[in-house]
Amino acid sequence: MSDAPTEVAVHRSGQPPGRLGFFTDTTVCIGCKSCEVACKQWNDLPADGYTFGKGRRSLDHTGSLSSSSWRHVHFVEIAAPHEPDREAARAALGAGAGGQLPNIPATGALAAVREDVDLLAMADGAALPEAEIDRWLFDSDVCKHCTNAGCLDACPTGALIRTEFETVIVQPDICNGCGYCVPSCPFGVIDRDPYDGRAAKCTLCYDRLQDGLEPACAKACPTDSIQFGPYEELVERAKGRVTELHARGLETAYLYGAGDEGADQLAGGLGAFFLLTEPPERFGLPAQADSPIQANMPAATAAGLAAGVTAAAAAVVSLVFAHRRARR
Amino acid sequence: MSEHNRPEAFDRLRRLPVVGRAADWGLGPHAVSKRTREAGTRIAGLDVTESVCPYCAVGCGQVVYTRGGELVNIEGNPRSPINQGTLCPKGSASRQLIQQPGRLTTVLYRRPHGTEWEELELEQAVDMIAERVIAAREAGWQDTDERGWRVDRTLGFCSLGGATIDNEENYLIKKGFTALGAVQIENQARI
Amino acid sequence: MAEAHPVGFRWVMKARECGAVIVNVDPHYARTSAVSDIHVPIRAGSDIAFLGGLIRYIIATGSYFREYVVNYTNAATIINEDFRDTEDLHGYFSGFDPETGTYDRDSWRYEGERSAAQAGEREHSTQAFSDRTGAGMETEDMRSDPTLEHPRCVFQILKRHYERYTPEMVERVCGIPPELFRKVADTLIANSGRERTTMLTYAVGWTQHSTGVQTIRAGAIVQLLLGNIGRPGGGIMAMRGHATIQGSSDIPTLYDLLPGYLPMPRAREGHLSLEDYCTTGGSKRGWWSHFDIYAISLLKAWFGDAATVENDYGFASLPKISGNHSQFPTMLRMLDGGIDGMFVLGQNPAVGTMHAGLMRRALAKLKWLVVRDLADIETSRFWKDSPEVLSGELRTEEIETEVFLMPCAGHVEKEGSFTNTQRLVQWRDKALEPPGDSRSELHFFYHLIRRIKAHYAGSTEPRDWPIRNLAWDYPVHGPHQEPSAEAVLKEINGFEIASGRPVNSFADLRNDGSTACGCWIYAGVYGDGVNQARRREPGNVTDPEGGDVSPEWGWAWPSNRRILYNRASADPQGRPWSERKKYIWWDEEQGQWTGYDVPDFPREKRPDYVAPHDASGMDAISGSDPFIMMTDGRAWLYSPTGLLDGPLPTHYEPIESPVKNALYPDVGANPAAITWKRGENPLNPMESGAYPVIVSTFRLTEHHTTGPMSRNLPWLAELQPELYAEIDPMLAADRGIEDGGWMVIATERGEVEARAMVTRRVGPLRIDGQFVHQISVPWHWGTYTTSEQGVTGDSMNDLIVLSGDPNTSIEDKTFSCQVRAGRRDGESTQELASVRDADIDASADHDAEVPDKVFHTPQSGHQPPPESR
Amino acid sequence: MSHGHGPPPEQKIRERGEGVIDGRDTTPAVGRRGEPGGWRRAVEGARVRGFKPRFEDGRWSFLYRADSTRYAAAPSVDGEVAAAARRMRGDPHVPVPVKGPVIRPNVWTWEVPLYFWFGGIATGAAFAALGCQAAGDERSARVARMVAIGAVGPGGPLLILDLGRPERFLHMFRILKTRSPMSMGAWCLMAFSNTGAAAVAADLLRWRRCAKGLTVATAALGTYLGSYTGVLLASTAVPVWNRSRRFLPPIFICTASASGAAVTRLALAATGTPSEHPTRSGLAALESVAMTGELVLSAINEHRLGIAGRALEEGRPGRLLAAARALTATGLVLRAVGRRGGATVDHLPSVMFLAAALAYRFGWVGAGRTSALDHEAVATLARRP
Repeated sequence: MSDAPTEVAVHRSGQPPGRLGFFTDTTVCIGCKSCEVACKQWNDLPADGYTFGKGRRSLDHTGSLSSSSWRHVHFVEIAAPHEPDREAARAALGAGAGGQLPNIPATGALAAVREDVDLLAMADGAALPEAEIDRWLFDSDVCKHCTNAGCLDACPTGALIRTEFETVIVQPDICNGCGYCVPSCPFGVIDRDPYDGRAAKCTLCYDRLQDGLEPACAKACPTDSIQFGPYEELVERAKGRVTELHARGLETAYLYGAGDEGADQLAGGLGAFFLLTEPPERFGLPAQADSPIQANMPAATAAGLAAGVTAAAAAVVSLVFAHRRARR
Repeated sequence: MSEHNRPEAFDRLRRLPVVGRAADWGLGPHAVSKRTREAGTRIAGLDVTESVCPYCAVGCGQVVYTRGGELVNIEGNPRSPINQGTLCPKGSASRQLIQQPGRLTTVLYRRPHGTEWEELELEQAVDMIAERVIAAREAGWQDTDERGWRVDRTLGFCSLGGATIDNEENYLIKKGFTALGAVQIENQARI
Repeated sequence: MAEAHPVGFRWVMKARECGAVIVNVDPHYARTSAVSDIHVPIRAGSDIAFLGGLIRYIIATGSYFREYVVNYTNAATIINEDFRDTEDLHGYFSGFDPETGTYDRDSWRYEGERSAAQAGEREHSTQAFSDRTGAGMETEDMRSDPTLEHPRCVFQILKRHYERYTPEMVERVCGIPPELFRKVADTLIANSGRERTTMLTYAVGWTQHSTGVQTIRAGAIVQLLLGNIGRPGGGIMAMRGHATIQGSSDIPTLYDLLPGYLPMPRAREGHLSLEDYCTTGGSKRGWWSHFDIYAISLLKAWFGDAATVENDYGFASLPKISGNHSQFPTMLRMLDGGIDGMFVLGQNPAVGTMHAGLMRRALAKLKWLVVRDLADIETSRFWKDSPEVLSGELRTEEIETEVFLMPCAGHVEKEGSFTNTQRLVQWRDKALEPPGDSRSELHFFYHLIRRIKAHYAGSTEPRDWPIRNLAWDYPVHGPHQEPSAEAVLKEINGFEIASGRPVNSFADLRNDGSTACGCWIYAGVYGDGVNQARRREPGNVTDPEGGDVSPEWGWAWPSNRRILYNRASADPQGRPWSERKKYIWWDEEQGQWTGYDVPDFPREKRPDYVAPHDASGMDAISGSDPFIMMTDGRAWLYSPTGLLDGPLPTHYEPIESPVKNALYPDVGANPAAITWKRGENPLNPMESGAYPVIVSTFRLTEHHTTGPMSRNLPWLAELQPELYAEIDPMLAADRGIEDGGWMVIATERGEVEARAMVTRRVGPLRIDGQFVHQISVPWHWGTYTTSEQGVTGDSMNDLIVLSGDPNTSIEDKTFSCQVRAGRRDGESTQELASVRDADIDASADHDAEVPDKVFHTPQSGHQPPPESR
Repeated sequence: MSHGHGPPPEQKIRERGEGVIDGRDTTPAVGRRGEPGGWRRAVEGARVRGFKPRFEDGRWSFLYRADSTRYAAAPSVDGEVAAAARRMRGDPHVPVPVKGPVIRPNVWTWEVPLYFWFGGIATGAAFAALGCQAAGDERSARVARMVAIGAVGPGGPLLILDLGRPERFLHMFRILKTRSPMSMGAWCLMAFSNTGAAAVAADLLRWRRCAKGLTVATAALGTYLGSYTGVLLASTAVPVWNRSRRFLPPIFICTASASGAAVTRLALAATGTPSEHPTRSGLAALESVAMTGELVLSAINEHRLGIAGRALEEGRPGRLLAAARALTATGLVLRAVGRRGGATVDHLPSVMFLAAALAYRFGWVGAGRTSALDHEAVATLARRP
C-alpha cells in the first residue's frame, strides 16, 4: 500500500474539488453511439471512420478509440449455448435437395447444390432458431483516467498532467508528439493524430468541469449508461448495482476498475470504470493492467545501468588488456 | 482515495529517501500550461436559445449557443422533461446539420435540358415560380370530374413534404394551396 | 425503439429498472431486443396473426378485464344479422366485390344503426377523425347484451373470428415457438388489470403493410380487452419518425384532410352544401355534433370577412376530392405527363418513395420542380446523376424539367412549433439568421402566395374566389420581410373575430361566424393570448401530485391533455381502478372530474348520468362512456365503419410473400389492398419460387430517413458508412455470401448491392418444420452526398413495388426478393425500362378522374371464394 | 503511417466552405484534430447560461434515483463486489474470444530505430574512449571521442524528425521527469552531447586533464544513453517489450558497445592506425564479447518469453532479427577464424556487427507493432502479470 498520487498539477483557489469520474453501466446501454457524437460535437473532433466493420459482425464501424474518437461503443454478439440436435436439423432440412439444402420455401431446386458446405452441420450448430443470438452487449469505452496512468508517467514534456479532478489530460499546447504515451497505455486509449501530430484523448471534458457542466457524453447518454459524478459516490452506487444484479440472478456482473482490493486493482483504480457482465476480453479490455512504467521502469533501469557499467568496464578491461599484452 | 495500490517495485522506489522524492519530479504544478490554467467552457457568457431537435418525433429540447452570427454549440436542454439534457447521435450532431458541408446559400436553377446548375437571384426565382404555379393551375383546372360532379380543383401541380417543417408553415401551405384549388398535397405522414 | 427513438427509450429503461418487463417483437434482433427481457423473432408481415393469437389467448383463458370490456367497449353491441365473418367466407367479410376489389360495408353495421352518409361518400375513406369514429352513424336504436352471450354481439363475433389463431397456428404463421408465445401472452395478462397496465408501442413496422391499419386495430383490441387504454402506463403509442409528423397530420399537408382531421370535401352528385358536408362529417350525438362549429370557424380563418352565412362561408368553392390523390397515384399521373409542377419541401422522394426509380422517371416528366432543402439532394439533381441517367435510360439533355433548388432555413434559423409524437406542441426560438438566400418555408409561402394573390386580384372568375378572398395578412418583420410565426399560430389557435382575442379552447368557438379557427384541436395553444407552446417549466417530474406529466411544459392538444380518454382510468362509478394507477377520478365534493391531468370528459358530467334515448349532442354520451369522440361513447373492438378492409383485423399475407396463408389459403393477401397494376410496377411472380427470401427494411439510430440529414454529416456518416444487409449464416453459406463481402438483392423492380453482415441477429425461422429465411436491410442510403466525408449507397426503395393498405395507401415494410453473392451488374434500370416499353398500355387505368376503387386490385392468382361471387 | 500527408480531409472541406455571409458564419463544422475544442470562455469570468452550476442538472436528471427505481436496491454484502471481479478477471486463462485491439501499436517510423543505432554507436564509442584512455592510448581515445560525438550528432535531428510536432522539440526540456525514460533519455542525450563535445573541444585545446575527466563523464552518461532505449521500450504495455524488461536494456548495451567499438575500430583504421595496433585488437575483442553477450542474452530472453515471443519470429521484424542473428554469428566466426585475412576480413566482421546492430534495432521496434496487434497474446499475458 502506498499513499494517493501526489501528481496533481492544477491547484485553484478554494477547496480541492475531489475526484470526478465516469461509471459506465453496460447493462443499461442501448448502443446508440450518442456518446461518440456528443463527444465529437463538443470537442470539435473530425470524423475518422468510414470503414465498414468487416468481420466484426455488428454495428461497430468505429473500431477502437483513436485520436479523434474519444468514445467508442463496442458491440459484442454472443450466441446462445446450444444443445446439438442433429435429428431436428435433419428433419428441418430434409425436404430440401438430398437433405443438403435448406428448403427455402418455393425454391426447391433453385439454390445450387453446394457440396462444400455442410448445411446440416450449420443448421445443427449455428443457424437454428434455438441458436439465435443470446445476448448483444454494448459498452461505451473511454479513457480510464487511471490512478497509475501509463501515459502520464511516460510523457516527457509534461503535456500530460493530472488535474485537480484527478483526471488525466493532454495539454494540447505542450504536446510535441513524441508518441511515447501511445504504447505506454495498457488500454490502448491514447493515440497520436496522423495529420496533426499531437496525442489526444478524452479530457473528461476538463473545460466543462471548470464551469460545473457534466461531460458531453454523460450528459447526452439517453439511458444514463454513462454516469458522471464524484468518484466515491459513483463507486458506492456501482457496488449497489452489482449487488442488485446478483440478486436478480445476473451472477456475472462485476465492476471493471473499481471496488477491488490490493493488487487486484486495475492501474490503482480507474477513474472511469465499468460494469460488465462478460470477461473483459470481450470488450478488448485487459484482465489486469497497470502503468507499465511503474511496473517495469525500476527493474529495467537497474538492469540497464548495471549492464552499462559492466560494458564500460569491459571496454576498459579489453583495451587495457590488449595494450598490456602488446607491451609484453 | 482509500488503499491505493502501486506496482511493488515502484512503490519501493518511491519510499527510498531522496530518490523516492525524485520519482515524482516533473509532475505537479510546474507542468501546467497557460491554456490549462485559463480553461473554461467556450460557451460561458454566450447567448442561449431554446429549441427542439429536428430529427424524430420524440421532441427533445435543445439549447443553442451563438456568438453573433456563429453557431457555437447545440446540446440537449437540461430542463426538458422529455429528454432531460440527453440527445441521440442525430440530435447530438445537429450543429453539423446547420453547418453542414455543402450547405446551400443561394438558389440553384437548372434550365430545361440544362446540364449544370446555375445561380439565380432569390426574388427572381420566387417570381418565376409564381408564374409557373399560375400557369399550371390554369392548365390543370377542372370544374367537374368525368361523372359531371363538381370538383373545382386543379391537378396541374402537386406538393410533397412537411413533416420536418413547422406547423405554421404547413398551415400556410395547406391554406394557400387549397385556395388555389390544389388537392395533391401530401407529406411523409403517409409515405 | 432503442434503435430509432433512443431518447424515448430512456423512459423504457427507467421503467425496466422499476420492474417493468420489456417484450420486443421484431423480425431481426435489434438494439431494442438487446435490452429487452423477451425478444420474439417474428416473420415480417405476420403481426396480425400474432396479435390475433393474443386476442384468442386472452379470451380463451378468460383473462380479459371484464368490467372494462363490458362498460367501455362495444363488446356487448349486437351486429346486423347480414354480417358474415372471414371464418364463414374463407377469408372474406360479407360485401366483397371481386370486380373492384372493394367492400360494400353495409352489412357490417350495428343492428339498428342507420347511416347518414350518401352513396359515393362511403366508397372512399379519409384519415379524418370523423371517418374513423362513426360520424354520420345514427346509433340511438342499436342494441346490446351486457352478458356478452348473444351470438351476434361483438364479443362472440370476436371470439369466433380468432378461434383458429391458436399458439400452434401462430407458430405456423409467424415462426414463433408456442412456449415463447405463451410466455409473452402470460406476461401481458399478468401486467394488466386494475393494479397494473401494459403499454404497446409501435412504429412503421406495424403501419407500413397492406394490413397496416388493421394491425394497429389488433393492438388496440388487445389493449382494450386487457383494459389498458386511457390509463397511466397503458395505451398504444405510435413512435413517429419526423419532428412534426404529428403536426403535419393535425394541420395536414395531406390530400384527404382539412386541419383538425376534418375531411376534405368529397365530390358528389349535385350541389355539395356546407350543411351536407356537416351532416355527413358530423353527428347528432356525441362530440361530432360540434362539427359545423369547427368547419365554419376554419372557413372564417381562411376567407375572413368574405366568408358569410349567405355564401355558405365560401365552402362551395373549396376543391373537392374524388378519389385517391395520395403520393402514388399522383406520381403515376406525373409519370404519364399529367402534372406540370411539383413542390418538394424537406423531403427526398427520389430515394424515399416506394419504387423510387419510378419516382425519378416521373420527375423527368415534370415541366418544373421546386425543391426546398438545406443542400442538394437526390431529388433535386435526378437529371444529373440518377441511376437512370448513369445507365443511359434518361439523357440529361433530353430532360425538360426546370428545377429550382431553394436553400431553406434550418431548425435554429427560424421560429415555429413542432408537434411531437405525444401531441405535444413545442415552440422553437430563433437563434440565428439563415445564411445567404436561405429562407424559412413561412417566408417562401407567404411571399409566393402574396404574388399569386396579386395576380388574381382583379379576376372575376368564380374559381378565383378563394384565392382572391384568402385572408393572407400576416405581420412581417426584419430586413427579409419574415412573416410572424406567432401570428400564424394565433390564427391556428382561433380568435373572436370582433375583438381579435384568442380563444382559450374549442369550447369558445361558435357556428355563427363570430369566431375563426385554423385548426380546432389546437384551440388553446394561444390561450390567454400567451404562446402556450413556449412554456418551459418542467415541474416536479418524479411526483404525480407535483405534475409528473409536466403540464407546464409546452402544450398538448387537445386542451393540454396528456393522456387521451383518461376518463377510462376510473371505473364506471368514477373511482380510480386502483390507488396505484390513479389518474383521473370523480370528486363528489366538488362535483367534477379531477386528477393529475386535464380530464378528457365533460368536467361536470356525473359518472351516473345516463343519456336519454332521444338525447343529442354531448348529452347523448353517458357518464360512464369514456370514449367521447366515438358516436356511441365506446371503444370499438369491432369497427362497423371507417375501415375499408374489414371490421376486424384478419391475417393476410403481404402482397409479395413466399409463404402461403395458413389461415386463409384461398385468399393470400388482403383482398382490399391496393396495387397499381402497370408494366413499370411488376409484382414478383410468387409461384415460380424465384423470390424465396423475405426482406424487411428497418431504420438505424445513426441515420435519418433518406439520409440528407445524416449521410451528409461526417459525424453520422462515419458511424454507418455503407448499406448492408443482415443475413443468416445458413442462407449466406448456401449462396456463398461472405461476411463483409458484397451481395445483391433483386426484385422485379431492380437490384441493389449491399455489404453482407452475416449474423444470427436475423435467424431463419422454422415454419411448418421448414426454414424460412429473412434478410433485414436498413434503407437510409442514396446515390448522392454533398461532400467527400458523406456516404452513399444503393436505395432499398428502388426494390419495392407500389402497393398499399386501402386505408392509408402505403406498404413497404416487407416484400420478397432473391439474393446472390457479388456486385450489381452496372446500373439496374435497363431491364425495368424494357419491361415498361413492352407492357405500357396507352389507355392506362390510372387516370385521376377515375375514383380510387379502380386501384383496389386483389392480388393476382387468388380466386375469390364461390360464396362471394 | 504516423504522419498523414497533406492537409486532413476535413480541413479541405472546411476551407472550401469557409465564409461569412451577411454576418452569418457558414464555415462547415467538421472538426479539428489533435485537441479538444477551444478551452477559452467566450466571456472571461462569465457563467454558462441555460445550465445550473455545480453539476446540478446532472443530479436532477439522473434516471435511476434510489427513491424511484430499483436500480441498485439490494443491500450490499462485504467483499461481494471484489469477489465478483476476481471471478471474472482472476483466471489465468482467457475464457472467451478476444475482441481486439486491446492496446495500440507504437506510431514510430524509421527515425527511431536509426536513432537507437546511432545512440548505441555513440555509447560504445564513449566506452571505447574510456578504454583507450585507461590503456593510455590518447590518440585512439581522441578518435573514439570524435566518433562518439559524430554518432550522437544525428541523434538529435532524428528524434526531432520523428516528433509529431518537430517545432516543439524544446518542450522536451520543459521539465525533468525522472519516471519518464523518454524525458531522462532526452536530458541524457543532451548531457552526453555536451560532455562529448566538450571532451573533443578539450582535445583540440589540448586540455588533457579536462578531456580525461569529460571522457569519464561521457562514458558514465553512456551507461544510461545506451540502455535507456531498452528501458524505454520495456516500460510500455507492449508484451514483447515489457516481458523483456530485464533483458532488453542489457541487450541494447551489448549491441551499443559492439557497434561503438566497431565504428571506432574502422575509424582508427581509416586514420592510419595499423592493423596490429593493440587498440584495434582490443576493440575487436570487445566487439566479439559484446556480440556474444547479445546472442546469449537474446537466446535466454526468447526462451522465456513464451507467447509474447511470437512477435520476434513473425513478419518483417522476425526476418530482420533472424538476419541480425545470422550476421552476428557469421561475424563472430569470421573474427575467430580470420585473424590474418588481410584488411577485408579484418573489417568485415565490424561491418557485419554494425549491420546486425541496425537490424536488431529495426527488428525490435518493429516487433513491438506486431506484438501490440497480437490481441490474443496481449490479453493472455495480461492475465499473468
